[in-house]
Amino acid sequence: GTDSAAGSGSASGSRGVTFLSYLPLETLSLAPELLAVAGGHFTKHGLDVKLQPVKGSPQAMQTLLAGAGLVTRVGQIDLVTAVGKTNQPMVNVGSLTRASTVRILYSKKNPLNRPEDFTGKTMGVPSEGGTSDKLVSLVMSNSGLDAASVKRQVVGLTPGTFNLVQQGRIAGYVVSLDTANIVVSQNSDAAVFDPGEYVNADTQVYVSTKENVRTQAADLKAFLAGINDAVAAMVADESLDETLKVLRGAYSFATLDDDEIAKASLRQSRDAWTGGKPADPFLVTGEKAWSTGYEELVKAGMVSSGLDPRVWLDNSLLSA
Amino acid sequence: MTRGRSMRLLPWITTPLLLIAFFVAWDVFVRAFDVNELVLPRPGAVFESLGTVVRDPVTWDHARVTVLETTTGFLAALVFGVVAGVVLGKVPWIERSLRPMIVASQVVPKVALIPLFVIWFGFGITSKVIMAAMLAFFPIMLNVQLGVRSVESGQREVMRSLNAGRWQTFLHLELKSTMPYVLAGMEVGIVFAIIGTIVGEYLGGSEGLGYLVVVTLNALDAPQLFAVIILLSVIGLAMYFVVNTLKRVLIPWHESVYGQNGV
Amino acid sequence: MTRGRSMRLLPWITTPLLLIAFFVAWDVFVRAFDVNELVLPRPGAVFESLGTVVRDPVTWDHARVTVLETTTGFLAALVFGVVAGVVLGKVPWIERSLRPMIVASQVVPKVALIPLFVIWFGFGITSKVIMAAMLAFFPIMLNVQLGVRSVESGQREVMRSLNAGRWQTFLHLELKSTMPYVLAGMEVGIVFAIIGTIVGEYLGGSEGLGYLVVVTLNALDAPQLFAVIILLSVIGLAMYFVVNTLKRVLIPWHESVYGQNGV
Amino acid sequence: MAKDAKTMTVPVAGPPAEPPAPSVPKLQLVGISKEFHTKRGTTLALSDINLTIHDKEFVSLIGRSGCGKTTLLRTLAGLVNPTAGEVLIEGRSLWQGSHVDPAVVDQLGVVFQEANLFPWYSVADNIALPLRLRGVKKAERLARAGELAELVGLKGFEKSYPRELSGGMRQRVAIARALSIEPKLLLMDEPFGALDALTRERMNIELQRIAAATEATVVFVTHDITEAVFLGDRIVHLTPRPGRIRQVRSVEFARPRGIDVQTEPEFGAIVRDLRHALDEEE
Amino acid sequence: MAKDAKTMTVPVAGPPAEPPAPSVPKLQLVGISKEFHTKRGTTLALSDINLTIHDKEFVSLIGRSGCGKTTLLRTLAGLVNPTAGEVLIEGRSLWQGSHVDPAVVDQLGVVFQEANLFPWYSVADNIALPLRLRGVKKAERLARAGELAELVGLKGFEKSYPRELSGGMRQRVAIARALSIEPKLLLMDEPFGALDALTRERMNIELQRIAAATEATVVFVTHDITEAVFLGDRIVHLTPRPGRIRQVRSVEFARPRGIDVQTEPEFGAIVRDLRHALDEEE
Ligand SMILES: Nc1ncnc2c1ncn2[C@@H]1O[C@H](COP(=O)(O)OP(=O)(O)OP(=O)(O)O)[C@@H](O)[C@H]1O
Ligand SMILES: Nc1ncnc2c1ncn2[C@@H]1O[C@H](COP(=O)(O)OP(=O)(O)OP(=O)(O)O)[C@@H](O)[C@H]1O
Ligand SMILES: [Mg+2]
Ligand SMILES: [Mg+2]
Repeated sequence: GTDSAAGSGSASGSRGVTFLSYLPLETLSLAPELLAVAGGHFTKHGLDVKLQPVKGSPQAMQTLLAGAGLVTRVGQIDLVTAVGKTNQPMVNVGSLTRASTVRILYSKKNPLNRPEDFTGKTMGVPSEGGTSDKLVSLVMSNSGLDAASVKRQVVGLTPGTFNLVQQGRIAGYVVSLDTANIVVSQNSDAAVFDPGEYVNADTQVYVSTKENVRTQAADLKAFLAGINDAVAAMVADESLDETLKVLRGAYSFATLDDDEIAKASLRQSRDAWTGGKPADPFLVTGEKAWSTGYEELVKAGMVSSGLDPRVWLDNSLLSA
Repeated sequence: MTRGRSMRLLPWITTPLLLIAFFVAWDVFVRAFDVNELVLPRPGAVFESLGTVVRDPVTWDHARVTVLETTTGFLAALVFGVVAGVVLGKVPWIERSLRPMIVASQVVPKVALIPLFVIWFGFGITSKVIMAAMLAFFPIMLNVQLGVRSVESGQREVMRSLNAGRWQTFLHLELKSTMPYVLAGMEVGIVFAIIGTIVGEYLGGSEGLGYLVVVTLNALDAPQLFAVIILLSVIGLAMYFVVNTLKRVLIPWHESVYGQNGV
Repeated sequence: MTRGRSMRLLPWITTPLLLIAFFVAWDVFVRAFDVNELVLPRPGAVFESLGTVVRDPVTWDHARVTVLETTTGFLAALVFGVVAGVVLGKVPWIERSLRPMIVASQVVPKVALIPLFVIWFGFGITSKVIMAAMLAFFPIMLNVQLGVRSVESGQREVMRSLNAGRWQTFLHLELKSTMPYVLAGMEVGIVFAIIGTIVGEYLGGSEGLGYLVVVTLNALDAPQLFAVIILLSVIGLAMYFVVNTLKRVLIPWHESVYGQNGV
Repeated sequence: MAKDAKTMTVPVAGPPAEPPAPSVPKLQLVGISKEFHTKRGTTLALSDINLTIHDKEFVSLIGRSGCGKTTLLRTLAGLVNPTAGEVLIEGRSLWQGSHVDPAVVDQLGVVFQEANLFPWYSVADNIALPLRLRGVKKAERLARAGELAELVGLKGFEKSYPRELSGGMRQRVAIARALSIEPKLLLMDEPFGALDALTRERMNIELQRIAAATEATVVFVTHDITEAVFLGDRIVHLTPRPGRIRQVRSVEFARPRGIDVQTEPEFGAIVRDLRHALDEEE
Repeated sequence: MAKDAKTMTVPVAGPPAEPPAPSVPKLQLVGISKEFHTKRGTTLALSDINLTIHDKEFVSLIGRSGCGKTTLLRTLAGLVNPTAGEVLIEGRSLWQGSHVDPAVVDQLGVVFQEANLFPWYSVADNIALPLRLRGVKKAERLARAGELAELVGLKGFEKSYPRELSGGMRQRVAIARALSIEPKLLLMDEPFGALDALTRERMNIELQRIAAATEATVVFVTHDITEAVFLGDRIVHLTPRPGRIRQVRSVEFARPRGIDVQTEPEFGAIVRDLRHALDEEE
C-alpha cells in the first residue's frame, strides 16, 4: 500500500501508528482509545496513535489486512467468523471487554424480557449479516430457540429509530451502550435488554495481523500498554470526574457532554472491561472464555466446528 | 455501408478484448502487489463464485427486485422529470422560485430521511423506488429544461403562426425537439436510478442485489462480493443499453444518431 | 425591460415566500400528525440548533473540508468529463468500446471499493474527492458527448472548408456549441459531486459535513441533524448557483439564456 | 392568354359585394413602429408605418436588404409586438393585451424567410402539419399533401426527410405547408428566393391562381421587382433605417396575368420606375 | 464604362504567362457521380460529370432547383466524397484516401447556400474567423473585417450578433467571411439570393473586381440567368435527376463588364438561349 503511516514504525521516538475504529470517534464505546490519546497514555509508551474511523467491522478487518492500520477492535463474533471461514492471518491480541457492550432497546409497552419474547418478532439491526444480526441469532440459539424465527430489518441509527419501536413496526433494535443510555433518557417508555446475559461470545477484542505481530511487536505492545493504562485509570477513577475532565479537554460529543449519560455509560463499560473482577489483569483473554465463545458460534452454525480457537489468540503482547 | 457495418460490429470485438485486458490487469495487479484476497480477490476466484451465484435461484429473486425497483423509480423519475422540466423550462418564474427547493432536496443526505421514509412508506420496496427516482429525477429534469429552451425560435414561430395550442406545440415541436436531451438525461438517469436503488437496499431492506452486497460484505466473502458486483454491472449495463437503444428508435433524425451511421 | 427586471427580482420574493410556506407546512405537519420530535423535529427547534451550529467554528472547518472535496472532485470530473465526452463523442468506435466499462464503473457500489480506495489513496480527502468526481463525471461526460454530436453540420462544414485543425474546430465551434450542454451537465454534476462527497464522508473519514451528519445521527440529536442538513442544503445551493451563474457569462448567445431575459 | 392585360381595370380594393361592413379593410397598420434593443444600442426597424390592405388584395413589399420587410411581415403575423401603433385585422385589434387574437391567426398562412421545417417529419408530414393541427383525418391529410407536393414540384419526395432535400426544395415544402389550409391571409417572405427562374415563374402563376381561387389577401416580400410588379395589385416600397414607406404604387393589369404581361411597355415602365426609386436610396 | 463590351476577347482560359505546367487546368472533374442513400432509396444527384475549369476562370452554374448544383460545389470543396470519379486540383487528386488535400482547402473560400454563421461571434468576429484561424493579429483582423463589412454594406453592424441581423444581412456576412482570406478558389452557392436588386448588382460588380484583383478562380451557383451571364466566362447548365451537364456556354464579353453590358443584344440572346434550354427541361 501507499499509505505506510502504519508501516514499519520500529524506530525510536514517537512512532506513528493507526488504530482502525469500526465506529465513528464520537462515542464512549471508544473511551479507552480516546482516553489513551487524550490522557497521554500512548505517548508515554512512545506511540503517536491516529484513530481512524472506518465503516463497520468488516471494513475494519479488510483495511487492517490491506496494511493500512496496525490494529483494530472488533467483536469476537466478527473475528472468529471471519478467520474461521477465510483463514485470514488475524489474531486477537487482547480482549477489551468480558461482557457485552451492546444492548437491545425495546418499548415497555411491548417488553422483551427473555429470548422467548423475540420469537416471531422483527428485530432492527444496523446491517444485515453484521455483528448485531449475529448477536441476535446467538441470543436465540444459546437459549435453544430457532434464530430464524426472529425477522431482521435493517434500520439506520437515527434519532427517530426508536419511534419505529413505539409504532410497533419493529420489536426492538440493537445499539451500543451509550446510545442505549441516550434513548432511555429521551424516551420514558424505552428499556434495554442485555444480550450478555445469554451470550459469552460478544466480547470486544483487539485484532492485528500475524505479520504485524511478527514485525511490529513493539508497537503492538506499546499500544496495548497504553490501552491498559487508560482502562486502569478509568477503573481507578471511581467518580469518573477526572476521566471526564481529561476526555472533555480533547473531545466533545453528546454522550460525553451529558454528565449523567456519560457516567452511566462508563460505569457499565467498566463492568464489561473488568468482567466484575477489577483485580484481574485487564486485556488478557481467558482461553476458556475464548473457547466457550467459539463453541457458541459453532452451535449457532456461524463457524465450522473442529477448529482450534487458540490459533487466533495471542496474549504474548500483554505486559502483564 | 461497409464502414457502417464494421462500426456496428467493432464493439463486439473491442469490448471483449478490453474486458479481457481489464481482468488480466486486475489479476496482475493482485499478484504483483500481493493484495490481500479479502480486499481484492483474484478474478479467477470471482468467476468461480460468479458461477455459483448465477446458478442460485435466490440471486435471481434479488436481481428481479432490484430491476423492479430501478425500473419503477426510473419511470417515475422520467414522468416527473419530463413534466417538471417542461413546466420549469417554459415558465421561468416557476423555475426561479422552485429551483432552490429542488436543488436542496437533491443534496439532502437521504440517510437522515430514512426513518421518515420508513414511517411513510414502510420497509418495502417503496423507499428504494423513491431513492432511485430522486437520483434519476434531477438529470432528466435539467436536460428536459435545457431541451425545451433550446427549441429553435424559427420552428416555434411556425407553430405560433399555425395557431397551435400548448399541447400541440408540445407534441409536434417541443417533445420531438427535446427528445435528444431527454434521452441523454435518461441515460444518466437510468444509471443513477441503479445507484439509488443499491444505496437504498444498502441502507435498509432485505431484498435486492444491494442487500446481497451488504450480506457478502459482512460475511467477508470477497469473491462473492465481487461476483455480485459483476452481476450488478451486467444488469446495469443491460438497463443502460435498453435506454440507449431507444435513441435509435425515437430520434433517428437527430445529428447525434443520424451522423453515427456513417454517411 | 421592466418585465426582464421583474423576472430577475421575482425569485427574491417568491423563494423566501416558498421557504416560509415550506417551514410552516413542516411545522403544521409535525403538530397535526403529532410526529415524534426525534423523527422530525419542529422547525423552531431546528433553527435554534442551527444558531448553535453556525456559531461553532468547528462546523466551518467541516464545511470547508466538504466544499474543498466537492470542488476538487467536481473540477476533476469536469476536466475528465469534457475530455472523455469530446473524445467519445467524436470517435464512435472508442465510445462503443469503452461505454460498457464506463457504465459498469458507475453502477458498481462504491462501498465495496472503499478498502481499495484506502490502500490506494489513504484515509485523507482523496477518496471523497474521487467519490465526488465519479458521480459528477457521468452526467458531464454524457452531456458533452451529446453536445459534440449535436454540432450543426453546416457550421462544421464551414470549419472544414476553412481548413481548421482539430484544435481550432474544437475551440471555435465545438466548445462554444457544446457549452450549453456542458453547463447543463455541470449543473447536474455539481449536485452529484456534493452527494458523492457526503456519501464518501459518511462511509469513512472524520471530517466534513457528511461526517457531522454521522455524528449527529449517533448522538441521536434530531434538531442538530436537521440543522446540519439545512446548512448542507444552503452550501449545496450556493455551489449550484455559482455553476448556474456561469451560464449567463459563458453562453449569453444561447436560446436557453437569451430567451430568458424577456425580449 | 391574358391579352387584355393593357385594359385598365379598377384597382382591386375593397370587397366587391359583401353585405356586412363593406368599408372595413382586411388589414390596417396604424402608426406602427418597432425598436429592437440590443447591447449595442437600439435599432429602429420600423417607423410610423401606415398602410391599409383590402380584402383579396395582393400587396408586394420591396426594399433593400435589412430595411424591415421581415419585421413588418412578422408584425402582421402577430409574431412581433410593435413598440408603437396598432395592427387592425378587419377592424379588430390583432393584439389583445400581450396575446394575439386566435381568430386572426387561424386565417393565417405564413412562409418564412427560412424554411423552418421539422426534421422529424417527412415532407408529406411537414406539408400536412397545419391540417393535422386542425384535426383533419390522416387519409385526407396525406392526399392533400400529395397534391401540394405535386404543385410545388416535389412529387416523389413525399417520404423524404428535410435533410435529404436541396435548399430550394426545402423552401418549396414550406410554401406547400403554408398553402395547405388555404389561408385567407397569406404572408410570404421571399418565398421564391431560392428557386430557379422557371420554377419561380411557374410558382408565380400558381400563386396568382391560388390567391384568386381561395380569395386570399396576400402580402408578399420579394427582391425581384419584376415578380413584385407581376404579382402585386400594389407595391409597397420600404426604405431602410428607420423602415418607412417611401411609396405605394398601384399596378392595374387585369387578372389572371400571363407571362406575356411582362413584355408590355407599361410593365417595363413600372419596373424601371421602382428600380430607380430603389437606386436613389443610396 | 466598359464600352468595349462588344469586342470579342479570347476566352479567359489557362494562365497567361506562368512558367510551370501551363497546360494543367486549375480544376478538373473526371466522371464524377454522387449517390445519396436513404431509407427511401437511392438518389443519383450527380452522374458522370466531366468538366475542366481553368485558372482565373469564372464559371457560373445554373440548373433547376434540386438538380445537384450544391452537391457539385460541395464535391469541389471536398465536403462530399463522390461515389465515382475524381476531382483534380492543378492536376493533383483532391481526395487522398478518405482525406482531403489540405493544401487545396487552404486556397478555398466557400459561401454556402445557408449563411452558417456562428451565433457566439459578432459580425466582425464571424468575418474575421478565417483570418483568426490563420493566426492573423487581432488589430489587423478587425481592420480587415471592418473593410469587408463596408464592402458588403454592413458598416456599423460590426459589433452586432447574427441573430440581430436580417436574412440578407446574414448572407452578406457569410460572403465577407469567404472573401476575407482572398481565396484563390472561390465557391459560391447562390450567394446573392437573399439580396435586393440593387445590392445584388453592386455585389456583382464588386465580385468581378475582387476575382480579377485576387486572380481567383470562381465557381458560382445562381438561379438568376442574367447574373450568370453577366459574371461568367462560361455557364454550365445542369439537368436534374440524375444531375448531368447539359451544355457549357462561353460568354465572351471583355472585362471588367459594366452594367451596360446587359443591354447588348448578344447578352440578351445568350440569356434567352439559356432560358429556353431550361424551359425545355420539363
Ligand atoms: N431580433 C433582432 N434584434 C435586433 N435587431 C434586429 C432583430 N431583427 C431584426 N433586426 C434589425 O432590424 C432591421 C430590419 O430587419 P428585417 O429582418 O426586417 O430586414 P429585411 O427587410 O427582412 O431584410 P432582408 O431582406 O435582408 O431579409 C435590420 O437592421 C436588423 O438588423
Ligand atoms: N444528404 C442528402 N441525402 C439524400 N439526398 C440528398 C442529400 N443532399 C442532396 N440530396 C438530393 O440530391 C439532389 C441534388 O441536391 P442539391 O442540393 O445538390 O440541389 P441544388 O441543385 O443545390 O438545388 P437548389 O437549387 O434547390 O439548392 C436532390 O434531389 C436532393 O434531394
Ligand atoms: Mg427579411
Ligand atoms: Mg443548392
